[in-house]
Amino acid sequence: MDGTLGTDDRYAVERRRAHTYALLGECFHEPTEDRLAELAAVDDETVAIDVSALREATGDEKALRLDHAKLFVGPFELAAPPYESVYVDAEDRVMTDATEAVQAEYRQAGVDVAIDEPADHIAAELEFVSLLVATEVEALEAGDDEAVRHYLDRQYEFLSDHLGRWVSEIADNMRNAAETEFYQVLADETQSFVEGDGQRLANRLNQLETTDDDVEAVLGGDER
Amino acid sequence: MSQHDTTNDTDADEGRRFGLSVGRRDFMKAGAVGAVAASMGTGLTSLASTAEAGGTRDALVEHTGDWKPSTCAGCTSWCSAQILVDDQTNRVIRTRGHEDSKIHGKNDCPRQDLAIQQLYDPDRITQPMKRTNPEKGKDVDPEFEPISWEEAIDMLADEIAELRENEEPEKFMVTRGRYTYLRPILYSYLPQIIGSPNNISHSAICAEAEKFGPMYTEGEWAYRQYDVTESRYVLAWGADPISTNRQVSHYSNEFGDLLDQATVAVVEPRLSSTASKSDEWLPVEPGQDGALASAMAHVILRDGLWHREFVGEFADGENRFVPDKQVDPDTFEESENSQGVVEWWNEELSDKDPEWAAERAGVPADQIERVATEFADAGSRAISWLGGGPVMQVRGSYAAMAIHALNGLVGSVGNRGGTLYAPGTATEDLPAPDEYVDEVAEEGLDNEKIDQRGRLEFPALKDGESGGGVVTNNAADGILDEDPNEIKVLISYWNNFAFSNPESQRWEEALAKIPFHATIETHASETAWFADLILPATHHQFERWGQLRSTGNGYRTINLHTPVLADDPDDPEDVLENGRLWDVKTDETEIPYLLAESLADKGFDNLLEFFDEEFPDPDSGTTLREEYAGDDFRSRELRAQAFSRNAIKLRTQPMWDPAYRNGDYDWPGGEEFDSWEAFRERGIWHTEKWEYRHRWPSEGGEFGTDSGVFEFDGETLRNALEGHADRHDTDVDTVLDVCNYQGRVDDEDAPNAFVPHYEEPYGMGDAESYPFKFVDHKDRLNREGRSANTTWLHEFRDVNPGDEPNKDVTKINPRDAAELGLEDGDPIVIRSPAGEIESEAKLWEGVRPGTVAKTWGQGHWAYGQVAAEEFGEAARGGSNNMVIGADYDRLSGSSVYYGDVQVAIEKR
Amino acid sequence: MTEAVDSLDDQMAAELDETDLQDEGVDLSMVIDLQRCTGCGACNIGCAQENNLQEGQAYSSRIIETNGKFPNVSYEYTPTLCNQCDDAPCAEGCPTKALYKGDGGITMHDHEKCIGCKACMVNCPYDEITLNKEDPHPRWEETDALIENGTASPKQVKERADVDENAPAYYNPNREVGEHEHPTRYKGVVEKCNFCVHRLNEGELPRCVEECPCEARIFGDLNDPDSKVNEILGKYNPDVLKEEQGTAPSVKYVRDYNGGGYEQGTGEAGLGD
Amino acid sequence: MSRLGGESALQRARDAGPRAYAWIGLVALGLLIGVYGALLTLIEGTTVLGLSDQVPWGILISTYVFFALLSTGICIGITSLSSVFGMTTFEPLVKRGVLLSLFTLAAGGLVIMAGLGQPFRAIPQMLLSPNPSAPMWWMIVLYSVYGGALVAEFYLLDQAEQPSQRLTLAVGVVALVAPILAGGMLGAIFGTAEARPYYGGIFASVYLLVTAVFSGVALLTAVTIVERRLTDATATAVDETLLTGTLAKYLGVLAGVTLLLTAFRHAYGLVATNEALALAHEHMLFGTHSAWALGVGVGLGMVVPFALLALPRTRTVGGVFTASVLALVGLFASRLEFVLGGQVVALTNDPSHQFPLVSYAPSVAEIAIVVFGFALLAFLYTMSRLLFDLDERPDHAATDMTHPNSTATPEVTDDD
Repeated sequence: MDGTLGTDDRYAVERRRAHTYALLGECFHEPTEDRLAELAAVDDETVAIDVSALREATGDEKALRLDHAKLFVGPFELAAPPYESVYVDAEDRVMTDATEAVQAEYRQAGVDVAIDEPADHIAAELEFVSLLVATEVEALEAGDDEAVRHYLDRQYEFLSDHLGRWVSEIADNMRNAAETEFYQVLADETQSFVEGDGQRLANRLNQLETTDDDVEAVLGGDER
Repeated sequence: MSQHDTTNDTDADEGRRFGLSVGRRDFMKAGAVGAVAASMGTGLTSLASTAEAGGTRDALVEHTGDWKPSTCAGCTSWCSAQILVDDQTNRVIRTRGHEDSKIHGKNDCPRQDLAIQQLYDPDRITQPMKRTNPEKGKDVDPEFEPISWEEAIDMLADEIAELRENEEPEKFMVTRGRYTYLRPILYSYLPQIIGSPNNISHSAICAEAEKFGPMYTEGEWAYRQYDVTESRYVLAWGADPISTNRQVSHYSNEFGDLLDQATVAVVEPRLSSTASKSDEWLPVEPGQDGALASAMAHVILRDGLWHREFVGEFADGENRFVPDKQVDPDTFEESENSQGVVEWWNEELSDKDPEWAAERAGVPADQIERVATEFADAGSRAISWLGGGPVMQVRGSYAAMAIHALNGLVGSVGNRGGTLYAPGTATEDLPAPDEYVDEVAEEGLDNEKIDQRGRLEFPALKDGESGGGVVTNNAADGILDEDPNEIKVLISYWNNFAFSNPESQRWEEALAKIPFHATIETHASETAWFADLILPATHHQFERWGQLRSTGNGYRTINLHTPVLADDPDDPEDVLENGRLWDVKTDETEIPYLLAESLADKGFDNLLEFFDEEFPDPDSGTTLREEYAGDDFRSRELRAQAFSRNAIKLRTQPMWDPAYRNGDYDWPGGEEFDSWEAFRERGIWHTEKWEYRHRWPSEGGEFGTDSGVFEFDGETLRNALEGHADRHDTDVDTVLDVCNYQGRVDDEDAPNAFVPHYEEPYGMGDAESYPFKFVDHKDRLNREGRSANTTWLHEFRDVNPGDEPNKDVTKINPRDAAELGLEDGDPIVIRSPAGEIESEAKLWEGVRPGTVAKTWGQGHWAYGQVAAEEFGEAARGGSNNMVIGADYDRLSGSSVYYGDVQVAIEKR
Repeated sequence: MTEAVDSLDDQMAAELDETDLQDEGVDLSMVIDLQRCTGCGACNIGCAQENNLQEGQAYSSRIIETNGKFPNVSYEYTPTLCNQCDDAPCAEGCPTKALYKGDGGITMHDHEKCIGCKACMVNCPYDEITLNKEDPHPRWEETDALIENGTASPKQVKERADVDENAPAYYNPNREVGEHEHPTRYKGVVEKCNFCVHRLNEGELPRCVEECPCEARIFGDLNDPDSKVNEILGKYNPDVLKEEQGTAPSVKYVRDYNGGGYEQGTGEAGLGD
Repeated sequence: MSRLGGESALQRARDAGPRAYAWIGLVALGLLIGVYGALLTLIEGTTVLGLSDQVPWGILISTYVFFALLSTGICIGITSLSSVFGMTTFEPLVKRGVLLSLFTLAAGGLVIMAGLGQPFRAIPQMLLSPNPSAPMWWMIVLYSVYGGALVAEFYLLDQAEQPSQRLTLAVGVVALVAPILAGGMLGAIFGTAEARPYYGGIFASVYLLVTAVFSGVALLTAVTIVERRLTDATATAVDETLLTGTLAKYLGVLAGVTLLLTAFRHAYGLVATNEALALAHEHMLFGTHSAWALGVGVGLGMVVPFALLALPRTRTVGGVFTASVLALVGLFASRLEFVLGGQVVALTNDPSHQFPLVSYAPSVAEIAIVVFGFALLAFLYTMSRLLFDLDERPDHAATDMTHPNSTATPEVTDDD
């Protein structure tokens, strides 16, 4: 997420949210040097999670890769399967209704999965939310309140229908099975951020409905 | 929020398969996320916008792409069009009529859609090519090699510069086929500045004779439009308005209603599309249309059905137009609007009754009587629709006058439901090159033209002037006989004369004779086969600037051609970058400009000065040099493209520049735009609607004839003929004799030379050895000879009544076929004094016995893999022009296609 | 071409926008006014363009008839397309329900279920179903040009136009919208006209209706009393092709291609000499 | 209950002599050609077949009809008489009859699969989205049931120790009812196409079933005669009088009935008021196809066999064999005539081409696939001859002592 994320920028909060989701999405991918380098280069200000903790927890890259495989990739039984369908529909099935629903959601929004993983992979879902927030920011800049409102709804819908429902479970699995500290921290950070963000979003939407302040006022509100 | 939740209401948002899952409005928002994703590009890891992900689309191109204005020059209707360009792949998807056009709206005839197969035709020339085999001949492979634009233009400039050094500029020649109204740059000014009088247009092989009738009755050398929405009777002479020529889209759209509100009669030797839907079909013997016209005029006058206000009345009201009786002119009071009806009766009509005509034309006398009467009963809302058939014949001029004069008899000239012209348009003439013409050029321009127009045997009386009109097909003889002079350098653009001229074999020899020939066209056509240089042209409907016009429904519209593939057509960089499919250029503007630059390098800079001085951007005033200063070839190309843009802006300036409009320009009325962008975006401009009867002298108007009124006695023709005779210090009778007409000035047993009259058709070939008359007619899907390489033309060929898909059949009446022992599908040979072609017999009742009908358009032996059987070797089907001899309706200069072509049919 | 009021196309498109194909009882129909039709073939070419049809596989086609003896000859052009029969023999005979009666009464073809047994081609009395004998448009895969590096090879044109489907360079992607359509079809399955359902779903008229310059093709829902279709059927008595087959076609024809009048007279009496 | 192990089969093959090697070589060649044809069609698509939009069903469909009806005919004509109705006269033919039915069905299945546009989807799609209103669907289901019944029947005949009476009867009944219905449904595919009057509506089912029996019996007779010549085991098991006596007369009657039905069909067609129908019959019988449609299909295939079988003089083993082979060839041709006849007058309903006649000629790939069918049939039957003792009579004959005339010797000596 390029672009200046200076503190004085009116929509810094939103930009930070978008950037955080994107970063989290990154972290669930296989840990390669450039990803880790990217993580190292991230400026704390621009992210709404404790990235420094993550940075310290990286440690030896090879171990990370082993742990990542154990948790998310296999070949044996996945310790923390990164697919919504596993948690939401039934214990061990992949590519069920949830996947199709998420796929339809992406397609309607004009995006598609670019990695050879089912649509409900956690990295894809995190990135999709970050896209929704980025579009909302654009709508904010264009002053199109109606569009902003629309995207806030869409974010909330996606979090409540999909990501929000299983983030805690995957986090628990990661906490139980992860050997490296990195994935422990990642689990906590992801769960707290996603659930916190979902909550904040809910409050803001109620505030929008109950009062008539415009979106601007509402978003300018509380810090993280 | 994250308990085990087995219930998930997925069906709610699961897209209903067929329901309107994404209404148009939310669609807009959905696309936005995709757009953001697309803009982030590599920033994403797991997702990508559906466009890039190559996934399927979620909206019709009609909703995402945009309709850009342009014009279709598939036939002379020149419909204003809108082109749908896909936003994701910048690909042309569809073309339709321009929705704002008051003439045809979104309706476009099928020809317009063939253009897309032309644009994406693999056989299009993609870059300039040079001939490497110096030998030229029909079965000699030119062995074309690709070369760069710079080299090609330089080669051409060398040739022209050499002519100028040897002070023989008249040996330079330009031929033009189709065009836009930016044509003066390449067709008139370039040869004028170089110094050659030899710029030859295609008009005489189109339908100049069709203009002869209105010129010498009403003083208007032009095509007409017909007020079908208000008409009550349409009598079409060889015209097939729902199928070809001059506003097919409008007339097709209106034809259903026309059949309800009017009676339609068609005079045509074969059952044409219009004839098959009309009330009456008069299957005239080819060449005898004039007899029907005279007989119908006879009936109208005999029964007192003429239009009193327009023609006049007998002083005492008693109708003295009695068959075989002369009428005393003093007893008839002519109206202010016309003159000479009595003289027309006395000199021509008095003895031309329906029986007389039935014998010659093979149409029953009672049908002639009925049609004439009902035509006249419709009063001034009757149309005598002049087509090319009856007039592009050896003695066609007088038939044209007679047919058009019928409109005068019933007062439908310029009247509601009658024959109209076009209201004035607000185009501006391009700047004239006079100060840039040096003495060498002046000298060259004095020479006689290569088509020998104006000679005794070629009056070509366009606009009343001896030698005023072009005699296109005779240019071939001029080249072959080197009379008046040899031609050394030829630029041919947007034409295929070696295919589209009668007896086209002569053009093959003539082109082979010319030392250096550069052709500007889209395909390797028959003409290009003899060229030394092929400069690939842009496709007019999608890739260039230009302007044409449509006439119909009482309006005339000015239609823009715009480079639709470029996002910003005004930006030369963008147009050169993605405005064209291949490395192609515009014939009428870019190539002349590059030529001018190259000629300047060689010391002859008049042309370049003219272009640089006279063609600044009228909007901003910046000159071409200021816009792009560099002298490398890339900058020249950019200047050439800017030059094209400036030229079209100059041509249409009054319409979009309020200051210019309100300046000293006499504004004829019509739509007003206040910026070039607004006008360019719209791409179409309307005149005011035609004001009925405004030219009638009785309403304060004036006709263009010498007498200022509608002439039944041919006074203007008399002056023109006498002018031509004086020029050759001889008399009118000798002129008419030399030109193979029967009319004489005052000779009892010959028709009067000046009034509209019947002349016996002149058969090319004796009737014994060539017993059949050849009826050549147009193809509904032919884009003036340029669409033979599209597969759709062949797959849907049977839209021409009697034709077969994927074939080039000759339609023969079953009775004639029985005599010849021919069955359906037999291979045959058609032979005439001029040549022979092969075809296949199709037994069809819709053809008059004694004639054979064949659609024009096939018989290409080059052009492309679909058009030719074997590219460069074998023709697919037979080209009608190989059997139609080269003869002329000399008064109008038109080539002859109909009425007189005698052929023999044999089984192969 | 009245200026003020919307064109026939616009009115029908507006109607279509409100019709929700999902509703029960939507019975889409097309009425072809033969007097307005001039037999120009624009419908055939528009359809071929919209659906990327291979040469020789026309959804929209025609029946041509010449009767009488010279000089009394009549020529008639009747545009044809799949009649979306209510009682469709093709759907009844299809072993895997690849052909089925879909929304709006359209006879739909699900190419994923089609096994290429061609029973539908035998059952259809109107010969409106064609078989993809090979992957379409092989001509466009050729790599040799007419004139070596002077003209383009078909493959090059496709690349220039950014097309990689089995389709010509002027590929129309509209059929990708809505997953049930396969943009260009492939070998071994049949294909047929389905009233351009991919357009109907987006609120657009079938392509042949839009393409007809004579506004002779009127499209709409038979069960909507004030639809354009019913308006026309209210004025003229329709007939259908091969009524005796009993398939109840949804494509109906009104008036006559040869709309002209004729000279009154009841003919000659007796056997005569 | 012959328990011929694998190795003894090989051993029997080795000592069958050079003629067997030629035969096996021929069969192998046929299989090779067939595989080539099938692969070509799979890769290139049906463009290699001689089909067009007006003639969607060509020789592959008619060959499928030929094989399917062969299988049906054998079962109805011969094997069910013994397995269901307990007749003993045809018992020596039963075991080979069941196998022949099975293998002809398999050959038919192969030919139609190779001709489909999308062969691999055929079975899955039929199961996943069945269309009970489609005769073709019922036919496939019924023929599958029939195939299963045949396998069961053969198992009972060959392997089972003491098959219970009721089980054999039940399987026999299924193996009778299933093919009748399946053959009827096959006829319905053509008959229900009202756009094609040539197929004659309900008559199609009747016609196909009756001619099926004729073809089935003819095939069984021909094969048995060949086997008797090859191995004397069969010669003893199947008495010559059975062939020249009951079977010959049976075949003669069938030939006569088939000739009659075909004659009726064409007669009705030629004089039909429906001009397209009349033109179709006329074209098939006297047009470009008349040589094989009329000459081979009716002449050689029905008239000659009927004559051979009707005259006692020619009712020798050689005569019966010739008659059967000719019948088979004739029926193969008349199947093609039947299938093609319905399409030869195109439905384009383009009056200006008033009833255009469409031409059709089998392409190389199609012929290869037809050869494949025959080669597969031959291969399977040859293998089964080596593996099983086909002359064995069905068990019920042996145990059912109470049956008076269960002895092998036919009670009627037939010398007239």
